[in-house]
Amino acid sequence: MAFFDRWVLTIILFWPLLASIWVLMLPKEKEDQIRRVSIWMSVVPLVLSALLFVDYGARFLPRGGGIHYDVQVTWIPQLRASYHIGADALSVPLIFLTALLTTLSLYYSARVIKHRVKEYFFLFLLLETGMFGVFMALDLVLFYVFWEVGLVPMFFLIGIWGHENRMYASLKFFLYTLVGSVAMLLAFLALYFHAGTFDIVQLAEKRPFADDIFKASLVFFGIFLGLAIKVPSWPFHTWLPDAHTEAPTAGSVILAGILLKLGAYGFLRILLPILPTAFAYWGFLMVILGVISIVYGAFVCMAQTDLKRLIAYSSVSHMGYVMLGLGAAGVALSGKVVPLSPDSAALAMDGAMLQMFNHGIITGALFFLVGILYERAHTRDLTAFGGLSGKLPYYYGIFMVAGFASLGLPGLAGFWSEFFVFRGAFDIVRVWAAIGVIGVVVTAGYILWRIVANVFLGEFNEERWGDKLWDMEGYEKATLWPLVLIMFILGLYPTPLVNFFNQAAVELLTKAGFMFH
Amino acid sequence: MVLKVVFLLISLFTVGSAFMVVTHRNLFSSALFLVASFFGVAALYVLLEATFLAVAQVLIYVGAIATLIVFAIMLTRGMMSGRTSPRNDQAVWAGLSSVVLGLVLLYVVVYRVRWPVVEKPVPPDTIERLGSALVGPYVIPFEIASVLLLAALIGAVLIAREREI
Amino acid sequence: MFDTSTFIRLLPELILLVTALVVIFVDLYARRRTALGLLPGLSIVGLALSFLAVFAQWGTREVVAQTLAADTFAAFFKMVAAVAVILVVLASVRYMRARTRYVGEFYAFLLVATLAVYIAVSARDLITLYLGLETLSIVSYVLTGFLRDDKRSNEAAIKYFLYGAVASAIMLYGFSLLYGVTGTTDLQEIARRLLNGDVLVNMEWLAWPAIVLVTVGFAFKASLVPFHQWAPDAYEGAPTPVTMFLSTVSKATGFAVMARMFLVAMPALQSSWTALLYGLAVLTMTLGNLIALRQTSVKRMLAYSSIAHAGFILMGLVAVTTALGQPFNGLDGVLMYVVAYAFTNAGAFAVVAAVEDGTGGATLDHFAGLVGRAPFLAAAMLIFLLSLAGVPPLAGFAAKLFVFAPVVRQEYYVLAVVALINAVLAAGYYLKVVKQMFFVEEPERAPFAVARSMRWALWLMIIAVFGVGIFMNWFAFMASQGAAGMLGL
Amino acid sequence: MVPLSWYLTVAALLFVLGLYGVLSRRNAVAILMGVELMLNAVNINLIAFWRYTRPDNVAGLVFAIIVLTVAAAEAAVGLALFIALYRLRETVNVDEIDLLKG
Amino acid sequence: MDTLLVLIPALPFLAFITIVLVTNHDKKLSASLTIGATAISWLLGWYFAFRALLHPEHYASHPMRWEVPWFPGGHSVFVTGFQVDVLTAAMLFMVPFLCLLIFIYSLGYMEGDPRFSRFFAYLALFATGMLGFILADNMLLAFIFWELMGVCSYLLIGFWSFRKPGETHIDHAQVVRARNASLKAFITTRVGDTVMLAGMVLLYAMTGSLRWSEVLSHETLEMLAHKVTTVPIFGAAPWATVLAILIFWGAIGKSAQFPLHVWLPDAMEGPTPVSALIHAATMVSAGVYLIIRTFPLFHIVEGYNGAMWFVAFIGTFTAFFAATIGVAQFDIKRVLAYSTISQLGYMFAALGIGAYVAAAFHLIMHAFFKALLFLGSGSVIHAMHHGHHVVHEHGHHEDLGGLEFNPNDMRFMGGLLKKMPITGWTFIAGGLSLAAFPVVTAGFWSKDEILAEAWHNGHFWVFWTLAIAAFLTAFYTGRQIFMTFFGEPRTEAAKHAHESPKTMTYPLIILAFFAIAGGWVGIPETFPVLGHIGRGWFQSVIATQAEAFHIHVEHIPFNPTPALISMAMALGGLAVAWLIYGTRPLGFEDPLERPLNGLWTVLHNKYWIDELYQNTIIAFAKWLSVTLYKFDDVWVIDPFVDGVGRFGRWLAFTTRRFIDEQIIDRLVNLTAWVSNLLGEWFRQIQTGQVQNYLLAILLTVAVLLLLGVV
Repeated sequence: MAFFDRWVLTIILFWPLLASIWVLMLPKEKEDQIRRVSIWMSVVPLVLSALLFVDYGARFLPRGGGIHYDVQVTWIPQLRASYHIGADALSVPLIFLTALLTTLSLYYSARVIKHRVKEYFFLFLLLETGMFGVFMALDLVLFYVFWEVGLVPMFFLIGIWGHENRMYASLKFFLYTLVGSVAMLLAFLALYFHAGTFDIVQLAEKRPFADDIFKASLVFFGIFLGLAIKVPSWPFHTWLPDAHTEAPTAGSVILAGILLKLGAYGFLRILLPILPTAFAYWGFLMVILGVISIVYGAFVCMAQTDLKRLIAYSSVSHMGYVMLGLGAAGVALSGKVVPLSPDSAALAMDGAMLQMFNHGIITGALFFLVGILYERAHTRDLTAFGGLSGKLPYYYGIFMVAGFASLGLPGLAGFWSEFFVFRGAFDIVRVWAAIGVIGVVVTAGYILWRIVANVFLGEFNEERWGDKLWDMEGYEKATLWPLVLIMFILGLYPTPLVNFFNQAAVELLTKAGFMFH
Repeated sequence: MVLKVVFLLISLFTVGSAFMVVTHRNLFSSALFLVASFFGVAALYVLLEATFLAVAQVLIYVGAIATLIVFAIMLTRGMMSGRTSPRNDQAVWAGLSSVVLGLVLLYVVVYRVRWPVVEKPVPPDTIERLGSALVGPYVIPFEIASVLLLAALIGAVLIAREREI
Repeated sequence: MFDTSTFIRLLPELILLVTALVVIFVDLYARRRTALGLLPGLSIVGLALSFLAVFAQWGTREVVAQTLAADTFAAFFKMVAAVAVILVVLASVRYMRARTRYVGEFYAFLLVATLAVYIAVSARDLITLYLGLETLSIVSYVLTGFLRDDKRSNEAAIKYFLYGAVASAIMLYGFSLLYGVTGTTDLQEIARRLLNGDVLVNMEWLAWPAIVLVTVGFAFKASLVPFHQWAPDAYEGAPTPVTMFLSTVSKATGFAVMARMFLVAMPALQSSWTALLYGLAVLTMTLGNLIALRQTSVKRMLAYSSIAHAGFILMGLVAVTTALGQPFNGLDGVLMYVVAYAFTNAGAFAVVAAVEDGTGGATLDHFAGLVGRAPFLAAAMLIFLLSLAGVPPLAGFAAKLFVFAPVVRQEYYVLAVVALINAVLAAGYYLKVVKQMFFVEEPERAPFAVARSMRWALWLMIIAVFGVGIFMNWFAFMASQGAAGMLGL
Repeated sequence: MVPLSWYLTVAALLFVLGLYGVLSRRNAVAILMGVELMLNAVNINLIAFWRYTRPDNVAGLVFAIIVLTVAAAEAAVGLALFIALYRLRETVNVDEIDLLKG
Repeated sequence: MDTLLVLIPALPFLAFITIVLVTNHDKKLSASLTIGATAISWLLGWYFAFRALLHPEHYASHPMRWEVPWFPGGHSVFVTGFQVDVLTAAMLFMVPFLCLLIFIYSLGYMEGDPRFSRFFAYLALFATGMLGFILADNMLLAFIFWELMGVCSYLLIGFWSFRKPGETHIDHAQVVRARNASLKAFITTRVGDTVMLAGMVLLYAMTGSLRWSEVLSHETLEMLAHKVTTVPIFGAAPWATVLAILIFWGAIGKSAQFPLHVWLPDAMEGPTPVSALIHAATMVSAGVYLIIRTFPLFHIVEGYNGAMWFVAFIGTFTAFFAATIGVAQFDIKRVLAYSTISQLGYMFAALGIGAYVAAAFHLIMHAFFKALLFLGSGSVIHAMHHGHHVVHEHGHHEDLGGLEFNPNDMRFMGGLLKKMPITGWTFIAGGLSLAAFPVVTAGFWSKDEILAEAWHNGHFWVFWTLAIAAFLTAFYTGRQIFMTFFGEPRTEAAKHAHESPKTMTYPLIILAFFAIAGGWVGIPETFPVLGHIGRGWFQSVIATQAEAFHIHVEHIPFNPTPALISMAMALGGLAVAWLIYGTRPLGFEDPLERPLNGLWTVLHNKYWIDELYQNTIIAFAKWLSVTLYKFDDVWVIDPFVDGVGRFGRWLAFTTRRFIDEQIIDRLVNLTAWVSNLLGEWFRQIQTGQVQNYLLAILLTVAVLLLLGVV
């Protein structure tokens, strides 16, 4: 057990890197071997992260959570920066999500990517290490390193395997994110100078700038910019539609499924614990941005004719719930609003965290589905279709499940995040939450009115599509079933996940000085 | 007083020659004025009781540099003819800003700053001191200077040599 | 005053000098084919030995022959220079062989230039300092114009020469004023006299002009805007290995000299030179990046990028704290940046050289679809460009971390924001090259091979770029020691 | 005795004149002459300072000698470059060489 | 034993899963699975229902329950489960039973449909939703099932919303109508649901729980009634009122009350069994059930009670409003749809005036007779369709007065009683019940009770409005019966119609029994003579439940005035209908069309509410979305840069490099553009002339020195 505790995270973290190096050393003609190696290698972190989930749930969750499996090795002693990784109730599910989506993406890509195979799998595995790193890092320098490591492969994934406008999209993605990350780096340095360490755990104890709200705010906004661009919160979202639309299918899946979560994760891992006063002070701003994201994103979706772009904008809307939940918790933390129920702050955060996970699953599935259709039709124009429900019933069924989950239908995973977020937010920022509710209605509108009505209902265009469209194949089903199953299971019984996230939320809030009565 | 008059004359000569250097249309004349100016500077050194430097000035500048320049003018023949303007398009701007810079320098360096002047005679053994300084505390610059000269010569030869192919 | 210990202290310089002479002699007397194979090897051996000699004396802090300082600061730069020149030599083997007959002289000049760098970075006297810089300059002019039958090379050399001559004359004027007010050429002594009350009264008027005039010379070496204009032309026209040298070693020397001059001789005037350097830093990074955005030649683009990087390096000096013992004091940022940048930029130019060898040019178009034609070069270029963009875990990130930090510490928010914007601008045009190499596909162009020595050089630099980034601690340690060793001699 | 400031004035004038020459002449050799004037101005400064402030310390003289030497070396290399330029392009007018720009 | 509660919703769900995953290809097996599962659920349901109904005193306050912890939230744990109290039991009596009957009916109705199995899967899923909803012991779980029903409704309304290649029996117009109807249904109800969600989360926040037993406990309610909040625009109000109104919006959507009623008539595009089940008997009445369930929350505020007033207003208005529209419709199902809306309005009106028991009673009774009517109309449509098909095959083409044939259109029917007697008579039974034909029908007893309560409690506006609505109800019911079953067949299709198969007619007969006799369990004790038969059993049972909720149920004495008015209205309506439609042969034009003229147009066009929404809210939403998107697009890509980009794209055909540069130009939009512009400017400085560079040095130095001097 001690061995497991000490090494599991490191192995999960660097296994994909090893795999990527292995791939790099294979000759590029042996495409099948490259595919096999990548997929099977990526199963290892998946299994380990599942084990991690179970193990944490069994051993630590009942005993009050906390950071475990931590490893700390001095890295830059002069700066007191170290290789410090660990996992708590917040990161364990996200690590699992990362591993799962990566494996599915690799499996799906193995069939779809036929061009520059070696580079593709190399980059994808590298990307996985970057994402794991962010979820594990407990040191700001390390966090930043992995944050950026994830950036580059995605840049290439979009730029090489993307669609027509891929160069523009990839550049935009990279530069946008870079703006944020450099600002974040500056803020990290400010934290360091105030507290003398880069260690997230220690910083959370020292709480730099606790008494100087002006400076705390400066630092806060430095980090905020980096995170909000990644989330992306309105008005920093404009890179996202392009990047998502142009990325290859698996790239969009990872982008939406994991990379956006990195931003939200940063809020919880860095901003809230280290700068609780600023987080509370600016909580209201986050609420407003979140609500704008929700409503704005949803309305913009209604105007789309590009299927993938629509899903992309829906991500803006859905990540708005995360912001709303976090912001509401911040407002509660500030004490300016006393919620009726002491649990509201925690519930809002539960909702935000759940939304992180669920959005990963649901939007991941939706992007896979869009990709499947695109592979056949080579167009994303949703008005070009019609009546596919008769021609592709299986596809229709799966899409409906994912679509309904996305619009927050009770009984599917997406509902819980909305419910929790609104449960928390309604108690804390009533009016804004009420405005946010509009987004829920509009979401139903764009999923059904834009997508389902245009693509699946109506008449099938026999001349144009004839035999060009066929129903899902085995590997496509295999890619989507795990996600659909998770949607169902979490929809009916979200308990395992909520157990984790609620633990994390309570812990974070307590440490940030929130008083549960 | 005499010294002052002498100084004024020398410096007028020097500066005047220098002025001709930078304004004369004919390049060869410019070169001659340059030599004149160098001599004037050497005379100023004498006034400053730095005779060794005066000699060195004459030897190096007049003997070496000016000769080099003349050589170069000859090698790049045809350039002393005044067919085209010797001045480029920005001459006016250059003049104006040079005047501004000159005024500022004079204002600061000559007018504003009180230099820590000491009334001391020049020690008679200055040349010995200079010699021992060059192999004493300043041996490194001295050696480097020789390396520099060697390198510059090889480089100059390398670059200026006629094409062999 | 000359004893064995002095010779031991001067061993690195002597090794270089001897090697240079040996190279010239071998070139004179050996048969051409033997010489071609032998010369780079000899030079590398000499440089490596000299590197070891420096390294062996790491940690000393003493005055050598009155005008040189054997301290860790100088040693740091010497080691960077030695390693960088080794890389330059490796990268130039095929390149120079194809372009000139005077290979022996080329390596000898490189060695002499290195020697000049050694002198300049350790000079603690205005005279030595001037001479070191000037030697470096003159040798650099020759190196730049080395391809004498190439119009561009010649033009570059002439511009460099004229610019350098004027800049150094202006600097000299500044030196003369400093000498006039303090009556000494010893840096330490200057500092001491500047603290003297009478002198200070005079300095009230003289400080700013002296600083401005002196800075012109250093800024020229370090190619800071607006004293940078020679650089793009010279970088573009010079033989690419020379550009490697100019953009790394020569530039680093400028910073070393500037740091020593300001920190050792003028600590009393810190507020003045900080203000000046602040302005220069902002101008340098912004202008460099903006112009780089518009370039179509990769070589020229990198030239502008290296100008912009000078601005970043300068941030370290702007925000320097005199408490040199602590991490993130600013000076260690300069050192970190210099070392990271040396490998990275040298690498990028090396790739440019290789691409020129393979395709005959270095415009963006020549880089199109490079990944299909020379995947190793493309990958190497990618790594270097990412490092230049400051992406972790590469060297460039470590460098950025160490120069951003002091700026944040000193709370120069404007500078920080400018730097932030510039980091992004820079990434913009680096990605342009990446895009050309990876996203554009040119199946009809033939693959080409890379010289073995170039491969070696690139591998070394890739390893170094990763090494500096990942084992930042070791380099940070060296840098902080280097920084701490400078004062007090 | 002649005041120091007189020497300084002459030096400053020479310096500025040299600079003007550098900036305004088209011919490369003429530009080089301007540079030499500037260096001479510096030397006047150095020697004047030596004479008036520290006649017993020869540092100023040493500096002047070094400057002289460097000037010679510089002139050699510069002229060599000009000759090469002339050979390549049949001109030594500096404002005509602008292959490298932008 | 209480654990078996889980099975009631779980069995149909299992059937759904099995059909979708396994037996989709086997129609018979799929149908039997659904019907079998529902049958077991029905038996189980009745077991629990009767257990509760027979011992109301106990189970009203101590429901049978099964529960599990669900998830933690902050420091508390949310427990979920199923429960059966008396109120649930009443529903549990009705719901599975009706489901079963309608499923059996569907066997015949859907025969030959290519997606027969899928239909039964959806039905099973719906059964899950409805059963789960009534059984849920907390609002959250109830909400989940509530939405599940919404999905099923959506899926089933849109069941014919697409055409498979080669599928010919569905025409294009119908595909489009079905598609739009399904979307409209889902999104309209979603509006209400979302408001309700807001209410629910607020309730949760206020009380820390969503369990019925905890939320509706007296202490909690007292707290909610006394805490006051400020609502924007409306001013101060007790929390209870605010929450109640928010929750009521869910019911407005689901039960198709004004102003969210527009979806229900369109929902008739779905197959008729769906209309019967979902859009008449169960799902739409779930809204009423929800309000009955949460009635204590509505009721708790003393003095001026905004929530009750609101419910009463909406209910009464809708009852009247929908009835007027029903008068002027030709589609047999649409008439019923409006009647459903109207009847649901009755129930809400009843709740609004505090007639808790009456509302529940009418809910159950209405479910039976309205299901019957729908199934009957389905049978008629089935027959008409068949008849039309036969006629069509024989090549007859007849003049329909310039109208398109539509099997639903009553104008094309007539005299069907002879052709299909079982359908006819059962339909008439249902119709009479709906019209509240005095004494014998179930509808009379339930409706009468509402009117009596309104009269008794002095809500005269409510009373008279409802009374007029009752008249209208009787009138349009009569109109429907006369147009459909009496007179002579007006088309060939009607002539060739014949009776439906047994799977369809048997359920009709069973339902007809309940439509008539069902009401007898609720004859008020005080009613003259008949009161002794039923002894108000139903009322007393439900009253027990109400008492458990601290709601006082008044045993109102018999008052002949409202009873007589009620009877008069019902009989009057039928009589007028007979006068207009029953006494002379009808053409393709409605006899009222001319005399009413403008009013007819208004009614026939449903007051143009649809058009109103289309041109206001929906138009606004579309405009907003397009505008925002443009804003997004325009904002991201500066118009100028965009123009440059377009120009570049045009040039791309000649040179690829150009477009590359253009793309780079658009790098970071405006910023990039500005940077590039600046870059270009600065690039100009680099003239290539070394003396220019040197002048730059000089200028810099001069300026810097001047700065020092000044």
